[in-house]
Amino acid sequence: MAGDSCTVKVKIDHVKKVFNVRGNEVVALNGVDLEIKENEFVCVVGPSGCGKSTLLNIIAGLDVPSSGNVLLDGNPIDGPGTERGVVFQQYALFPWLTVEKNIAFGLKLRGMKREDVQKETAKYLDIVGLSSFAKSYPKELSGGMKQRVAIARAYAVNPEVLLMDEPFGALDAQTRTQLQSELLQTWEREQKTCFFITHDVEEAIILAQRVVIMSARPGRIKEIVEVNIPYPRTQETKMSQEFLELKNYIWGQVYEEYLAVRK
Amino acid sequence: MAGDSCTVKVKIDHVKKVFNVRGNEVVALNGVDLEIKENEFVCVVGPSGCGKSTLLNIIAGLDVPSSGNVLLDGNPIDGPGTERGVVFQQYALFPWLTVEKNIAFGLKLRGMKREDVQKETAKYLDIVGLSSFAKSYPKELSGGMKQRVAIARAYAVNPEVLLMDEPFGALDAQTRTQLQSELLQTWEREQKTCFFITHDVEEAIILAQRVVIMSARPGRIKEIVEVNIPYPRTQETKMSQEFLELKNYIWGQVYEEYLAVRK
Amino acid sequence: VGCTPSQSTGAQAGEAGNKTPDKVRVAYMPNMGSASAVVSGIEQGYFEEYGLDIELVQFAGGPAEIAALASGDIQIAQIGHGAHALCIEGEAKVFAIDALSLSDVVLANKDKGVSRIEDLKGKKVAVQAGTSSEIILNLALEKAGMTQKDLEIIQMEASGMVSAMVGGSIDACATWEPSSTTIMNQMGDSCITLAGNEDFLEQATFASGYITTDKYAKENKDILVRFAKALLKAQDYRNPHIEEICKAVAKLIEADEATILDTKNGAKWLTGEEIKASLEDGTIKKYYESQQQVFINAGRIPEPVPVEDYVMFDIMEEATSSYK
Amino acid sequence: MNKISDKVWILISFVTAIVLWQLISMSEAGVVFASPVEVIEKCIKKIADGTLWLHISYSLFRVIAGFSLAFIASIPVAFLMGWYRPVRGLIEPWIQFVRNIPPLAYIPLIIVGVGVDERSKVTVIFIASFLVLVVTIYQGVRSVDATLIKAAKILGASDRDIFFKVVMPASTPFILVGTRLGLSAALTTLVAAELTGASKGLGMMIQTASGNYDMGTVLLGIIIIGIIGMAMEKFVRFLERRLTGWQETHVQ
Amino acid sequence: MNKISDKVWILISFVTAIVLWQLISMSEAGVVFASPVEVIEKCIKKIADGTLWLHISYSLFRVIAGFSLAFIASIPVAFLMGWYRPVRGLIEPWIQFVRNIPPLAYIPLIIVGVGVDERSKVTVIFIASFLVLVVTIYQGVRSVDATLIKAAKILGASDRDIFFKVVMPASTPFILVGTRLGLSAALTTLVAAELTGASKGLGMMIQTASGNYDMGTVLLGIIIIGIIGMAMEKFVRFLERRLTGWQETHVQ
Ligand SMILES: Nc1ncnc2c1ncn2[C@@H]1O[C@H](COP(=O)(O)OP(=O)(O)OP(=O)(O)O)[C@@H](O)[C@H]1O
Ligand SMILES: Nc1ncnc2c1ncn2[C@@H]1O[C@H](COP(=O)(O)OP(=O)(O)OP(=O)(O)O)[C@@H](O)[C@H]1O
Ligand SMILES: [Mg+2]
Ligand SMILES: [Mg+2]
Repeated sequence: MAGDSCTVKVKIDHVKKVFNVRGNEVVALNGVDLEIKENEFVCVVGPSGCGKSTLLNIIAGLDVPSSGNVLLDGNPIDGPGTERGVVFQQYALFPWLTVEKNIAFGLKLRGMKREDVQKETAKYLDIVGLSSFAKSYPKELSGGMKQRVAIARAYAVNPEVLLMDEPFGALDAQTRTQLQSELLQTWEREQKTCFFITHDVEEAIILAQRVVIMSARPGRIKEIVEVNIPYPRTQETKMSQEFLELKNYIWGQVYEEYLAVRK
Repeated sequence: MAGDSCTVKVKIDHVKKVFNVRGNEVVALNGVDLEIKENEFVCVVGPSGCGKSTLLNIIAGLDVPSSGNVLLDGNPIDGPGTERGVVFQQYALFPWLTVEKNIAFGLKLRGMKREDVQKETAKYLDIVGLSSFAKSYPKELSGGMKQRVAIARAYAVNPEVLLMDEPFGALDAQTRTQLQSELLQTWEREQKTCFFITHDVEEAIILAQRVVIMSARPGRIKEIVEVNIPYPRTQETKMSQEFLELKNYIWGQVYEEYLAVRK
Repeated sequence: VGCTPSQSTGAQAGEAGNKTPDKVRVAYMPNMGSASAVVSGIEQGYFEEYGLDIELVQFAGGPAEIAALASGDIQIAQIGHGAHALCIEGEAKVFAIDALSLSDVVLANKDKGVSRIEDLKGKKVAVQAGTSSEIILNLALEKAGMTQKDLEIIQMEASGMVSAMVGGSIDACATWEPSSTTIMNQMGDSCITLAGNEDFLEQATFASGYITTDKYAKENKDILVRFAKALLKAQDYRNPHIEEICKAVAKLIEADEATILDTKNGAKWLTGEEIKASLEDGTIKKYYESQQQVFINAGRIPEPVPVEDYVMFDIMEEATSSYK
Repeated sequence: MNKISDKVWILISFVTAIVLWQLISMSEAGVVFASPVEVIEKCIKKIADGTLWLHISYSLFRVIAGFSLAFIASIPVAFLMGWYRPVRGLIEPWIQFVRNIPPLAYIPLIIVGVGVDERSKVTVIFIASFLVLVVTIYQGVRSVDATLIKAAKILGASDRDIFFKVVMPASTPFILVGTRLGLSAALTTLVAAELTGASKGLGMMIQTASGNYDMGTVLLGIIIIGIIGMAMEKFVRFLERRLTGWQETHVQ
Repeated sequence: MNKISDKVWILISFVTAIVLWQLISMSEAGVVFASPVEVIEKCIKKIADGTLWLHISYSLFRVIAGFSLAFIASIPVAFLMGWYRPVRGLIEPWIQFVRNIPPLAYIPLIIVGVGVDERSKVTVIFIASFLVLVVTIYQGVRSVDATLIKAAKILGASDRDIFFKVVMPASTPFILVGTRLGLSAALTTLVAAELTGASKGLGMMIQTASGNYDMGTVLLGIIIIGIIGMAMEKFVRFLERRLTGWQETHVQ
């Protein structure tokens, strides 16, 4: 974690992704270039279906680009690795494990001692406010509760790079705000690199150093907006002139893309 | 549809719902009373896990209350019926059907003629902006696209009562806005009754005549806020003083509940 | 199956008249012991002569045949020794005798140090329970003052015995044609025959024959008599032409002629003449009594039943009465 | 490594099989195991005299008829068992009892019940495959995701609709397993089925040849049954590709 | 209606069965079907002379040993087939070929291969249940939701971990079907297995009695096998309740 903040952590180089759907080609990404620096917080916004999740999957090593390269710390990515953690858009909890065991899953795989596993699990259960549901199975949780388990599971393994796909989408505004500031604190404290997909432009501006705006299908990077508001950012930040201007600008950019899809 | 707007469409009377989880009781709803009038638009907000989806399931007839009654048009609800349509929080698309066929599912069951089915399906595909994905399977869609299919499927059968569980949660702000106004237009034109769960307080105020604020577990109704802003409401509405006050008030109320959960 | 007209035109020919022949379905098993007589009769046209149209239905074993009789789909069944137990119990009636089985043998592996029955003590011996070979083994043991308890009995099905004998995992077996021939051919000099049916003709006769249900017998006595008559002629033809019959059976069951020819001495093929004589001097009755004793000894039948109760001597007599 | 196509693997398997076969037939097992040459000779002979086709066509008819009837019957039964408690209570103990009984054991009963014509063979095969199918599909019915059923109900589906339009497609993987194992059951029961009085059929051919120690024919019969099985598997594969394209799985 | 408990249904089924049985044994099928009284007599006799327990215990040992080995072997094989293409290419054609062959057909070969002691019986039962288990579990492995595997990979799971901690639990419904049908296969193959040379065992008892046309004992053997099967089903049920509590299904 001694890297200075200008080292490139993730380098996405001319990435193209084509899905073959019964003979037809769906171009999900077309020539995406992006450098994410070490300890950088990048948010991605863009209209539904523009390829955000696809890009995240490729960085995670769960999908391979049709052409182009993705490098992590300068090395080509070949499969998933424990230095990257993912919160999936559809949670992907293990339905046969309790909340507690879902969160402990990655820790146990790392051979962590039992009591440490317990301590860590309890800590993240508390962060997402689910301590009293430790023994519940996913089917016994509400939508937002499931999402929080997925967040806790990704946090627990303490990865260098956090890849999050609309992680707060199913949460009420209050829990969302709390988890946002929790995330920012962790990020600042532990020098994580974050790649965060969201539909909430406010959320993007509150969190990110740079907001990547993606264009409609075939997904490309339309623009990258630097957010120069100093951390820590709070609820008051949302009232600032700078914030509102950025918000309007980004909103407008995405709106253009949205219109492009609607034609 | 000739009912005047004072007829009670759905009457929820002292509803309590207890889940039995391996011997322990989880009280999801505790003494909920609510009357939804014909052609009323009710939004429900509340902290994650407070019982919103459970209440919706009970109105839909998919779950039975542990005690209390739910009446539809004065008759006790006993199972689902085609006069109620649901958009599920987790979409619940049929993975073996294409987008088109998912949307047509309910129409075919009603014995609608082939060409009418096609016409209707095409219409709702267009509303949710998925015309070019008619032949895709759910697994080939992005998260937001799946959600839009679920919305189209519920709309297509044209139910009197629309029960929607965070239907726009996975959508970008722009698509969301578009679908909000589309929904409002339909509601006004076709005299539907809407029960709409959301985490977005702005969304609730833009849409609803009354906003139901639910308290944290065990779920109760904390307060019902009347929104007296006249329709049609637009983006400008969001800038009005009335709107902002309501927003702050509701936010504060939910925040209290959120704090109650966090203890 | 072709029907060459018979050379021996008898007075019986008239019995059939110009009536349409009576249809009879006959169950048999795919081996010489079971099929030879009826095949001979069909080939020679004897059944036709007696106004019977025979349809053969193949079965793999006695239980299925008996079940088929009970279902009414089959009118007559050719059965081996074992199924006679059911007749003794009154489930079916015997109306014609076919042959006396000679195919059972007790074989042993010389290389395992067995050359006499006595040497079997403590050895692994394969048998299939309830078969006539088991009875031969029992009789042989009895003669040597032993019982099955002195051996290590291994229950096995015939094809298993071949592989087990040749592979050396058992020391001896009680088996029958054609597995016995196969074992002898495969093992050559190492194989020794310890006992066979011929050694115990007094104590045990394994008669095979034709049976039917009580109900059918009552209602169609006439058909049974005609069948028995034709059968006597067929049996007469069978003995001197045994190789020809082997080939016909081989063709019917789609087996190698050579294999079937190997089994041509697997039984004492009774002729009409022998049957007529044995019937008159009571030998046939003795066959059945001795057969019943075998079942009684084995504990299969609790107490003796008069042979007349299940063997229809009246039909046998009527059939033989007109025999030349 | 991954580039080697399926065909190559099948070829390797095939050649290994033939070599192994030749080796076994040359070992002491040769007594009970005819050599490839012997089997081919038998095969040629039986093709020449026209009997082989007859055996195959009789058996094939029985297997296909028995299995098809079982398939048609098992799906509604499995569904009713999953859906209506009384039906389950009434049927389940029987199925559980009978499915553990060797088919050989109930053959006499079937002969008495339905006679010795084609019906008895088809019945034996029907029972064997029906039991396998029902057990499998019932598990499939039980495993259907509850939310999909809820969604269908909301859209106005009757129990019948839910069965045909939700439960059946959602249980496709189970129906496929059931089909595979049901066909296997049909084929492995063939010999037993043809004990009920037949003069044609592969089972009868094997049975007779085995009684006569004609191991070449026995092996020929077995190989033909095996090949029929593989051909049926090809068909199931074809169905599988058509029916489970929607599934999101790891294995391609 | 729903209040009638499972026990009552089982009782109804049981009484119907006994009545039906008595009726059948009194009909013309009585030739091949002993009456309840006869069977009970046989049973008492065999309990008295102590042979029944011996038969049962031998057979039970063989079934449990053969099935357990098959279970242990089939899970990794199914997984490897699902995961590694070359393994699939190499193994699959064999499994497909053998699973359609009647067990009776390969018994002589097994005798030659492993002799006539307990191993041969266990081998026959092993093969029969292994084939069923592998086919079922392989389908289960193929049907595992890809996103769960992705999630596990991301959390650092090796292929081994994925197998034990994701694929196995996710395929529980298939493993259960496999267990049910594998146990059935083990029991229905018992008679065939004990044709490989045995002196004790239910299969042998049935075989012997059938050779002696002792239908009472045959039926007794069949009923005992059926009861063993039902007892095993109870055990599978118990496992099912423990293992699939997490499943969200419609049927309770
Ligand atoms: N497995 C797949 N097969 C075929 N097409 C796919 C697949 N996965 C994604 N796509 C297509 O790729 C495009 C991008 O999908 P992706 O999930 O990356 O969108 P997204 O930006 O995450 O959208 P959302 O905000 O709605 O989640 C979409 O058009 C989708 O239809
Ligand atoms: N099937 C179930 N079994 C046990 N408990 C359940 C079940 N379904 C819901 N619950 C519990 O009921 C409570 C309310 O759940 P519900 O899904 O209604 O919440 P919600 O308000 O919709 O939350 P969210 O906004 O996160 O979707 C939760 O505490 C949940 O754990
Ligand atoms: Mg996405
Ligand atoms: Mg909810």
